[in-house]
Amino acid sequence: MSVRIQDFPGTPLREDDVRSGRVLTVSGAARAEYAWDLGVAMTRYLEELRNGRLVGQRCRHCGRVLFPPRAFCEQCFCPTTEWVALPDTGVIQTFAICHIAWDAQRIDEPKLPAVIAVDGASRNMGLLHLIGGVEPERVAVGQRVRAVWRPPDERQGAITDILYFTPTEA
Amino acid sequence: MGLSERIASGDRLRTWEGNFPLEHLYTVGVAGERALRELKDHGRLLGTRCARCEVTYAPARLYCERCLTRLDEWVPIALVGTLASYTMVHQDVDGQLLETPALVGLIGLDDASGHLVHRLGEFDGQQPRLGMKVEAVLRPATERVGSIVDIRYFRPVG
Amino acid sequence: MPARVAIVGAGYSDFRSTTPGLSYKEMMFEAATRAYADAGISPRRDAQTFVTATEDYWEGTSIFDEYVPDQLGAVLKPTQTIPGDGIQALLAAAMQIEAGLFDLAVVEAHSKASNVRHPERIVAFGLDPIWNRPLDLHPDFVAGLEMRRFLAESGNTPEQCARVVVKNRRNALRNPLAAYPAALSAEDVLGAPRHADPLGQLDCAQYADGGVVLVLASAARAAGLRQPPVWLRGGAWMTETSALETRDWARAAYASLCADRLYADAGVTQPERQIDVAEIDDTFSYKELQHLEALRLCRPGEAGNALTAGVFDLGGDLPVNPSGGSLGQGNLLEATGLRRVLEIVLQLRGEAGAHQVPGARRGLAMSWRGIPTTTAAAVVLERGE
Amino acid sequence: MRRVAVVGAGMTRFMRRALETPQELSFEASRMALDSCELRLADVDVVCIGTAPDAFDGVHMKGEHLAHGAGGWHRPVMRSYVGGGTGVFAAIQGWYQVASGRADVALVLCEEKMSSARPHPQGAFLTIFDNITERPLLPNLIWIFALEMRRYMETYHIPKELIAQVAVKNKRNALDHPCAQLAAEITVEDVLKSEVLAWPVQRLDVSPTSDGAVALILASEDQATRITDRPVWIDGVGWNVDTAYWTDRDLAYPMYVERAARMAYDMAGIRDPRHELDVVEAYDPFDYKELHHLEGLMICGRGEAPRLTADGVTRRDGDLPVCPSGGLLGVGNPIAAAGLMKVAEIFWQLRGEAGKRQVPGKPRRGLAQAWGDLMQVGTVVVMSV
Repeated sequence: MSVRIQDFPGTPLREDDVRSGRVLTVSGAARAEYAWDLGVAMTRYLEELRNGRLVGQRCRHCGRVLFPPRAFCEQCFCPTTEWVALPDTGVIQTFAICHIAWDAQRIDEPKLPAVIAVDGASRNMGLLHLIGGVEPERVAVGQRVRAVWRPPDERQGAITDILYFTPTEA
Repeated sequence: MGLSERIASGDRLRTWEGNFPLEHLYTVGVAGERALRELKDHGRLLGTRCARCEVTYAPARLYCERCLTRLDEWVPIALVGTLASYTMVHQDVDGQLLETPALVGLIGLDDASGHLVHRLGEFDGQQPRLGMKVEAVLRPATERVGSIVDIRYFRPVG
Repeated sequence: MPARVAIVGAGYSDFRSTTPGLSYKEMMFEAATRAYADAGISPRRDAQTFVTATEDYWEGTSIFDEYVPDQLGAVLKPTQTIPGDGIQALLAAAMQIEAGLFDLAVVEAHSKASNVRHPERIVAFGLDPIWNRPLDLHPDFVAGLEMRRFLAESGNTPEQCARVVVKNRRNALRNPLAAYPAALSAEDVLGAPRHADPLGQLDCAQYADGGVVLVLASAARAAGLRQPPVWLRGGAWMTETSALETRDWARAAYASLCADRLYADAGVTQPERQIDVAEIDDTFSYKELQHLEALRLCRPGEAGNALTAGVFDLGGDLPVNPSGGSLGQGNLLEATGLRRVLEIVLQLRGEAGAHQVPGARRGLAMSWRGIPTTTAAAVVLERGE
Repeated sequence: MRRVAVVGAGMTRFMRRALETPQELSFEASRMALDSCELRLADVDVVCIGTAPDAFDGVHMKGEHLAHGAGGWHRPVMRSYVGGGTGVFAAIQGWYQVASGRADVALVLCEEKMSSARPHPQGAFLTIFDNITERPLLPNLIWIFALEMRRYMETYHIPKELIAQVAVKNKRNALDHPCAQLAAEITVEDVLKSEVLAWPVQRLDVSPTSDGAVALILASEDQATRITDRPVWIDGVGWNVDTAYWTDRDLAYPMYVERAARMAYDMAGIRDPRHELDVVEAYDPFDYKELHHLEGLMICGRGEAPRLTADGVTRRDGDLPVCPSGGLLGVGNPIAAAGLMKVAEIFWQLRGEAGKRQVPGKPRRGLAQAWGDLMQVGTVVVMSV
């Protein structure tokens, strides 16, 4: 290249070229739909979420309490054999104040996604969830939080049975 | 070995549902733009020819797939050809049975190398035959949008 | 050139029409656990590189390779995905060994086809979005068109295609792993509802779930392991073209091109005589006949007659798909190729049980990636002496 | 181990929206790469394709779809995939295919056409998250970057101003790149005042979505020295994947990049990367990522990369130029193509062909790195003349 070639290929378009039909287009969609088998670990995990509880799995070889639970220890490569009840509290490892939705549209009320290390699980082990019930400027890394659950009759056995995590000290 | 625990009761079996929440808008490309404009505006297809490989691509390609050289010899392609194969498809793209099966043909265009796949129509009880001549039936000019389905189907000649 | 790579371990998770009790991760873990036990290795201590074959839309996840390492024992190790057939993934792992990078590699592929609501939509999404997809057709039109053209040019018949189904599903009766064993007659197959005429519904392999894991080793590493090595004598993969407009519609050109490379690599000069057992693609009944001819395992136009004469039966001169093939075991998506390799490994080790081909020394496994591709991958494997 | 060299490279412009189809983009880059070393397609033995999620271009089995635009007609075509790390990994795949002895000349092609995805390419990223535990929260890609960025900033007490310097440097470098999509002369102040997407991530911290393609020609030593008198040797390759349970890791440090770098350095005989490398293309989809990766590459200690940048070390005329191309922040980010662009840039820099982007002092050794998946994959190539 690059010294010798001046004119690089590629024809940039503006969004309007596409929208207005100035260039021809074809639309399509995969309409791809799935019903994934939950399997051993996720079945129990979601059942316990419906009960308003967090659970992990202990590996008897390395002694770690694995969370989210899984049917195997990825470090020891062995099956896990013991369910462990965990409290629904933890510590914010990191968080963000997000002003856009999954499809890049702006949203009015920012969302506060966070990685939360769950108490009783091994070091760093935790989950992705949202922080709520607090002004964004009062959220901090290292803050203790607890889960705020949906009312029992609204729970479906899903990660969204937890509405959000909220700081335990004001 | 294996998992230490299994789900042993059928009523605990569950699935989780999901999808790809996306649609797509495809530009038809440098060569497609020219070929499909021709179809829309003049009711015929354009092809490109690689003289070195002695291949005529229809619809047109920007390049020859055999030698990867840029093609700039554009040739008009009449929408008539020979039936190289056909099939009667009994399901739609969702796997549902069709009330009227779809008749699909593999058409060797007279002016091009290779084959075009398209629907067949106006057979009216006539059995398709390999080697028979077929021609395209186009949508009216006012309804054409610059798409391969501006051709409604191919029908027997005569 | 001496073979430098051997298969030293094999494992699987049973092939079934549905597998509702296991997540994909758990299915992979089960197959991997079997393979490592078979090879007598620890993945954390011994395995150096991992290759998985899969495609995002079969999984329902973009960048699916994210979710691969944990259940294979691959965390913080070299791991990659080949969005391709399992045999391509096997060859990718073999090349890493041949290049001198590693001594012990793991190859994995699985299918959770039962979790995909409309598999035909996914297949259709592989068609060219500008030239083919707007026709809005069930994607098996490609097979219908090809079958008619193949039969017309080769002289094989729909009855002979039906006999492929009869043979493979009967072979599956002897294979406890198979998802679709059945005792059918040719009349059953010919009388089944039509799908993409001349293709009937029973001419098509049905989807199944299941997983396969193989352990590969360099010659030096294989020497110290518990299983007798099954040598990778040759391997090849080949694409004809991605366009329906320019592909060959009669003779599986991709398979002949692949065979040329494969036999050159393996030093095979008379495949018909030198191959003892073959697992070759039978996604559709006619594909087995078409591929037999393209792979030169019989003379052009003779596949159907040889089949009818029993040449490819379990007790014939060249047993083809003794496992039951895809028609008998199920279409395992990108794991189909590894399932074929698994069968050849079991055959060469003499561990194929009720469908064992006596005295098999050299076997061939070949896969095709399905509609709308013209891509094949194949290996020749040989029993160590 | 067979030596392998890069002997040619080509690329398209990186664009927000391209008229060209994915296959046409692939053709343009491949054609230019062949022309750059005066080869014909007939000289190419194998084609290695890298492309990220099928959900962008909107075609299942995208590698198959691209094949005929990338010289895949009647050729072995293999696609590999490690998420965002794919671009650099594609070169690694080309390397092991040639190093294994199975090919002498490989065409490596990476393409992405993200503009096809509607309503926005970001929608595709929803499907990279765990299907059961994360997708129901409707996450977007910016989330994980913002989470990682804050963890990095808080762990090492790094002010945003120091991170913004990377965006300023790379967008300025891109002013000299004829293919650049987002080249600009901006200030730290501009970055800090730009729209907040997900604090601490702002608009100017982020690379754009793009369409584009890049191709390389790789050759064995025998072929390379016949093709050109200035081959650029691949001295080391490394790749590594961490656990899928990304919320179980400390996001402050990319251990997977360190592991990949150690593998590549061991191969290349590098002990002191800071002083043995002359030019580095670290992966920079977000400005802090370049810093994160310089630390993972062990070019400086943990938390020290912002200081390195503030001291001007990583400027194009600095002691160790980083992203002289303009990187993803400036040139654009058609995912896999952007990664391979980094390998192409090192190729051009080491040949002294980078034009206005040429780093001073006749660099002899360079490194290209990419990252991918859920904060999970490192891919590294070390090259020299």
